Amino acid sequence: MVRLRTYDERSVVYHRQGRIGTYAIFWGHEALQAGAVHALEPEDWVFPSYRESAIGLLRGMPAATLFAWWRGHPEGWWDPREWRIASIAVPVGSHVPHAAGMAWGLKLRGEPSCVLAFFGDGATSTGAFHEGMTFAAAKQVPAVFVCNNNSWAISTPTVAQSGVERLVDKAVGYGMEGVRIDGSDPIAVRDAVRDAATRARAGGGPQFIEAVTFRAAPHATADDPSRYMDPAQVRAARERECIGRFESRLSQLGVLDDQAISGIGDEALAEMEGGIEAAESLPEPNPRQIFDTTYALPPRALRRDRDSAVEALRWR
Amino acid sequence: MVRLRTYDERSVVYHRQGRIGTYAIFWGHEALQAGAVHALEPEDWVFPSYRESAIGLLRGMPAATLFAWWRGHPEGWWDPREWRIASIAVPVGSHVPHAAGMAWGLKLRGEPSCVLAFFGDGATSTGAFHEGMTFAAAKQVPAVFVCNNNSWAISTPTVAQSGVERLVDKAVGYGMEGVRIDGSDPIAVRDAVRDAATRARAGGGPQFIEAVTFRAAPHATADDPSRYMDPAQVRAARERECIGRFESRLSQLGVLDDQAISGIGDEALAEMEGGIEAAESLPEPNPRQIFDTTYALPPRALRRDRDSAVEALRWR
Amino acid sequence: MAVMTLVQAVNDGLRQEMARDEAVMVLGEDVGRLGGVFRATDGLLDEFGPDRCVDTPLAEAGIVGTAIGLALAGWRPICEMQYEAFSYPALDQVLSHLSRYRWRSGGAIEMPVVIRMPYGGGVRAPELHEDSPEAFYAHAPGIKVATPSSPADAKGLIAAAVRDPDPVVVLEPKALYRASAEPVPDGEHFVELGRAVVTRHGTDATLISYGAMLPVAAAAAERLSERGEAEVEVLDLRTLTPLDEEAVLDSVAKTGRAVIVHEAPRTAGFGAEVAALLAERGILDLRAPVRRVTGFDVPYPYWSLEDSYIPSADRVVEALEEVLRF
Amino acid sequence: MAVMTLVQAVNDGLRQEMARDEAVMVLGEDVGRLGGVFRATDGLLDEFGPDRCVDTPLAEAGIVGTAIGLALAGWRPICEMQYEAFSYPALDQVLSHLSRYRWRSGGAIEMPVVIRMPYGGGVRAPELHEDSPEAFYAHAPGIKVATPSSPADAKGLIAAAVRDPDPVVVLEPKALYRASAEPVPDGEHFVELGRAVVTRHGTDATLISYGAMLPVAAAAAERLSERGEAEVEVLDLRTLTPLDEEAVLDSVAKTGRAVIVHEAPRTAGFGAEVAALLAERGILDLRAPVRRVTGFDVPYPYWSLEDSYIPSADRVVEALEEVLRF
Ligand SMILES: Cc1ncc(C[n+]2csc(CCOP(=O)(O)OP(=O)(O)O)c2C)c(N)n1
Ligand SMILES: Cc1ncc(C[n+]2csc(CCOP(=O)(O)OP(=O)(O)O)c2C)c(N)n1
Ligand SMILES: [Mg+2]
Ligand SMILES: [Mg+2]
Repeated sequence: MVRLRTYDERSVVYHRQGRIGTYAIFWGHEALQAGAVHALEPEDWVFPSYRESAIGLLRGMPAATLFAWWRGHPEGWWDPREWRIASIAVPVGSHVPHAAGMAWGLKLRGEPSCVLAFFGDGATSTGAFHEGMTFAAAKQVPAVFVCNNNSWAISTPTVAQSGVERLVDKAVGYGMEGVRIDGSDPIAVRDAVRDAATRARAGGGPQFIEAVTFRAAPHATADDPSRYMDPAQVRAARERECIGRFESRLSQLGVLDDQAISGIGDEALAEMEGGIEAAESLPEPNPRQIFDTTYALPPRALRRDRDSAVEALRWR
Repeated sequence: MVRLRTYDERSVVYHRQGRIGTYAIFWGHEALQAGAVHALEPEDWVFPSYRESAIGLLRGMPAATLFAWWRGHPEGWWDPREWRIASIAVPVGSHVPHAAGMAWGLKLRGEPSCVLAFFGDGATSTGAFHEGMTFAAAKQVPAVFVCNNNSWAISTPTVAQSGVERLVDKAVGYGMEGVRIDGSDPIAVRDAVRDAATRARAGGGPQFIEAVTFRAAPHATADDPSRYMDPAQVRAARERECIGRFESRLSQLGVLDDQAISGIGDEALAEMEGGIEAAESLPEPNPRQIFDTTYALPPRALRRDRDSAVEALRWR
Repeated sequence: MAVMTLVQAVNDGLRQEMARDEAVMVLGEDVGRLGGVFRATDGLLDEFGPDRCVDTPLAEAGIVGTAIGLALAGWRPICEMQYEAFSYPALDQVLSHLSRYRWRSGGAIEMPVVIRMPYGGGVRAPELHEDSPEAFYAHAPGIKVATPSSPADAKGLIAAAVRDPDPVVVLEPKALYRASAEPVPDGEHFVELGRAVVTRHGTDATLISYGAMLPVAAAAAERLSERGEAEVEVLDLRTLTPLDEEAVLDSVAKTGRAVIVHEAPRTAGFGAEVAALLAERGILDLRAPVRRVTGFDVPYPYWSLEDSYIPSADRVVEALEEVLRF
Repeated sequence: MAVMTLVQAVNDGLRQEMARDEAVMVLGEDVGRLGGVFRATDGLLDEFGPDRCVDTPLAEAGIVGTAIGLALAGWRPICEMQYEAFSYPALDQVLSHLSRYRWRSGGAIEMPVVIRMPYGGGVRAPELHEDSPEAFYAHAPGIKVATPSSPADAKGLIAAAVRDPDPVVVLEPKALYRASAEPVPDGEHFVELGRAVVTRHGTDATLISYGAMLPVAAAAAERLSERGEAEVEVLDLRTLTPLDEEAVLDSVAKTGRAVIVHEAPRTAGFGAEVAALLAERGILDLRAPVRRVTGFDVPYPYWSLEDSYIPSADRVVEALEEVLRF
């Protein structure tokens, strides 16, 4: 959680410093992301949206890769099979069918693992979400659909999406089990995901989890929430934020002390500083890359374009 | 109902005789269609799918127009505003957003009418259905969504769509009221639609009606249900069919006698015979029509194409 | 060689590939027990079981979207779209994901997904059962597009599409599904993507076409030959992307004249790409303006008028005569 | 004349049309309180109220689909797609319904729906925020496509699109949204659809382009002029459909040479249509092969590489020099 938080906070700073591009902030969603991924087995797949861009950290992906993504550098893309983490889905909701398909594929192969997809409240309005959920339900695939209901889709509040207050109600229409949990409580998240994943792997079919959080930050670095958010509400949410809450709980339990906390923080900071530096010292991407990854068997015309482009213009 | 039945049965015959093209049979769905439209006011809008192709009969549209549609003749298309019946939607589910938009438009204008959309069980799997329902719920529009759950989407049974047995459960996910009724009972249909429409017009928002029927006929004239349907189930459904049931109910009540029944039947038959003959005696469509209806302000190139095509080839 | 119709050849190709490779599976609306509305998947359920020949919910974006997930899981899915216009709900998945997943993973992930669909008109159907959407797919980098016009090519291109590591859209001319039965090679048969074929040799002009329009092109060429007016070469592109540019340029270098025929509307249709190729790289060989004979820039009409819309041999002959006059 | 940026001019055009006609309404994701992610709809909520400037659910097919219903009910909806690639989920509604409703009702029903969206790259954004989808819309009969390249044209084409009785897609070059501020006519301002404009006169070659590529075209023309190599005419198409064929043909008749520039991938891109027009009707005027300078046939790349993808003045100059050598 702290590593995610540090990554996120540093990203906002790095963006301001011009070291990364537009960045989608996930401050306050760390408990959800960490709780969910910790509940999975390493063989389970994760399908993130842009809001979970750093989810790879939880499986040991180097921070440099993630910063490279936000730097628009080809090294920011990974091999999904290596980490069992699908590519970040930029179009909202559009990866829900991919998660359903992957889970279906695992089931057909008899593999005993499951798939978890993250998406937002806004995503539940998309046709892609609906068709993905529909397939998952029809084929009873081992998937866990985690909806991060953070109250906002950019400037649009959740209730304006479909008039439903509790997004978990959407599960009913697919004949799926649904639970609604506090997405700021990492233990609640871990337990709910663990239950759902266990059941999914055992052939119990897909499940829907509505994790209630609050986006107490701009949608992304380019956003201006003062136009639509109540500052008091944001302040209140920031006071209830997940990491502070969890730290004091662990401190009360005696599991964590101030020294440990600051040690974890320092370590995370060092990791991110190292990550951004590594990302920045990546070699300039080679424009040939533009041509070489789209097709396994590229059309001749594309190879010709590549050769003439590379030679004729030396890529000024 | 009898007029719809006659239209439908004659259409199958006319198709066999080569007088109309492929035809989507609605045998057994007459109670639903008639019950629903009779519950509406003339100002209310209807959005049919191909399965309700003859819905216009209930508002006085000439049978010739409908036969012309299935003859692929331009006269088969009507002005939706004249009948307050939208054009037949061929892509499954795709008209649900149109119905939502129309209802929203009426609401914004302060018009006191509502919109009814017909679609099938298969349609509930489409993204378009979901997005239309989502909009209708979010904007609390005066719309009644009537799902004809006839157990089949071509060869696919309803339960294979999303694992849900009761499609009315889908309403929950949109925060909509939903009811499940016997779609073969015209009185039950009329009552349910009247309630929903009354509430919608009064600002009570949209409603979802699952009307349970059974498609005891091929999907369309080109279909071969022996590949996927159990003949016993079909026979049973044909015995329970809506018109016979309603006729005996009315006869028992003394409202209808055999003479009246055969009178209604004869009248309907005459109407359809007249309709197909009128459709057949429509003048050959003019190929200029191809060019003249797409744009209000057609591009110059299209006008040039029209003129050269019409002249050069005399449309052999 | 067995004699079969185009749709039977599609079926044969699918069966061959499913037998060859256990990762190949078919999914779509009504492809199982019904065998597809055109019977292209007839018998596959019985032969390969319900895990590999799957009836899906009525949701085209779901079909292509789950196929992407299935491919990530190591399957080679073949998606059937029941009719071409019902592939439009899946365009988002094709344009946003299917075409980009390999690129997006730095080349790590293959997307051996096939999307096959009947396309084109001439079958007296209600609207949206007769579109020709090839230009949409041809303009999607990362996607390949095949358009067989004969039973043998249908089988061979299906095989090539299934084996290709990149996603391929196969547009099957539904008007030709049962138009004639022709010999099709038994057993393994494979037609390389990106190779056009000259189906009639000629010296005076080149007719460039694909898919459903081949019989029209052939009839027009035949007519001019019978009349002694000209010997027209007919080139069947077979795949639109990759386009066999050399075949187009070579033929036009020989004949000096080109007429392009397709059923889709003209503006920004695939014929424009062929004409552009000639304007860029064949212009010194051209002895006459290029002509396109296509559907008009309107929706595919009510079927009582479709014969006036679909390019006819008459219209092709007229265009040929025009370019031959130069 | 007020001086404003392109996105401010869009805003001005929308405000003008909403004030002129009470049936005009704006709907889209975050167009209300936020004023749109680019602020194109800034202030419209306050001025026209929540019934006419509406935040919608996150569902693009729902936006366009309800707009069709709203138009049937007598409204003139303007739909905002937040970014062009997020219009792909709405393609089905555009291709299956919006473009066909008038035809389908025998001409009875008008569909005065506008779909406007920022398009194109060069803004250092994550993937799918920089596509150039114009060819998809240009190949949809029944749809018109406008692509302003200046603030004044943005205002005028928005006005024309809103008043047009047919559906119009307006592609606004997001890279130019704030690139410069220019004078824009106060009050009512209207640029007729289907009229290209010569933005630079020349005699030696014609650069044909639109939207985001105009500054690149202008820079290339300027460079050749400065070097004394050639005087290049620059033609801004402004609307792709209807295409101003006469403007293209007239200019090329004068210069004898044509280079077409767009950012979208080449294959089956809109440049092919322009090249095809020249191959069909301008060939006798051409003194050199046509050249297209376009994006490559790959997905729009990671942004660290985008400058190598977007056609540059260098690439345009190179193409011009090539055709000028003939
Ligand atoms: C299909 C699509 N439409 C629009 C967008 C632009 N967009 C990016 S994020 C966003 C809001 C998403 O809200 P939600 O699903 O709640 O996720 P959150 O951002 O809150 O995590 C929008 C509209 C997009 N990425 N994809
Ligand atoms: C988007 C789309 N996909 C596929 C089809 C082909 N098709 C026509 S009817 C049908 C089944 C529809 O089933 P249902 O919604 O239950 O309606 P019913 O036919 O039973 O009235 C299918 C798949 C279509 N018309 N539209
Ligand atoms: Mg959200
Ligand atoms: Mg049904």
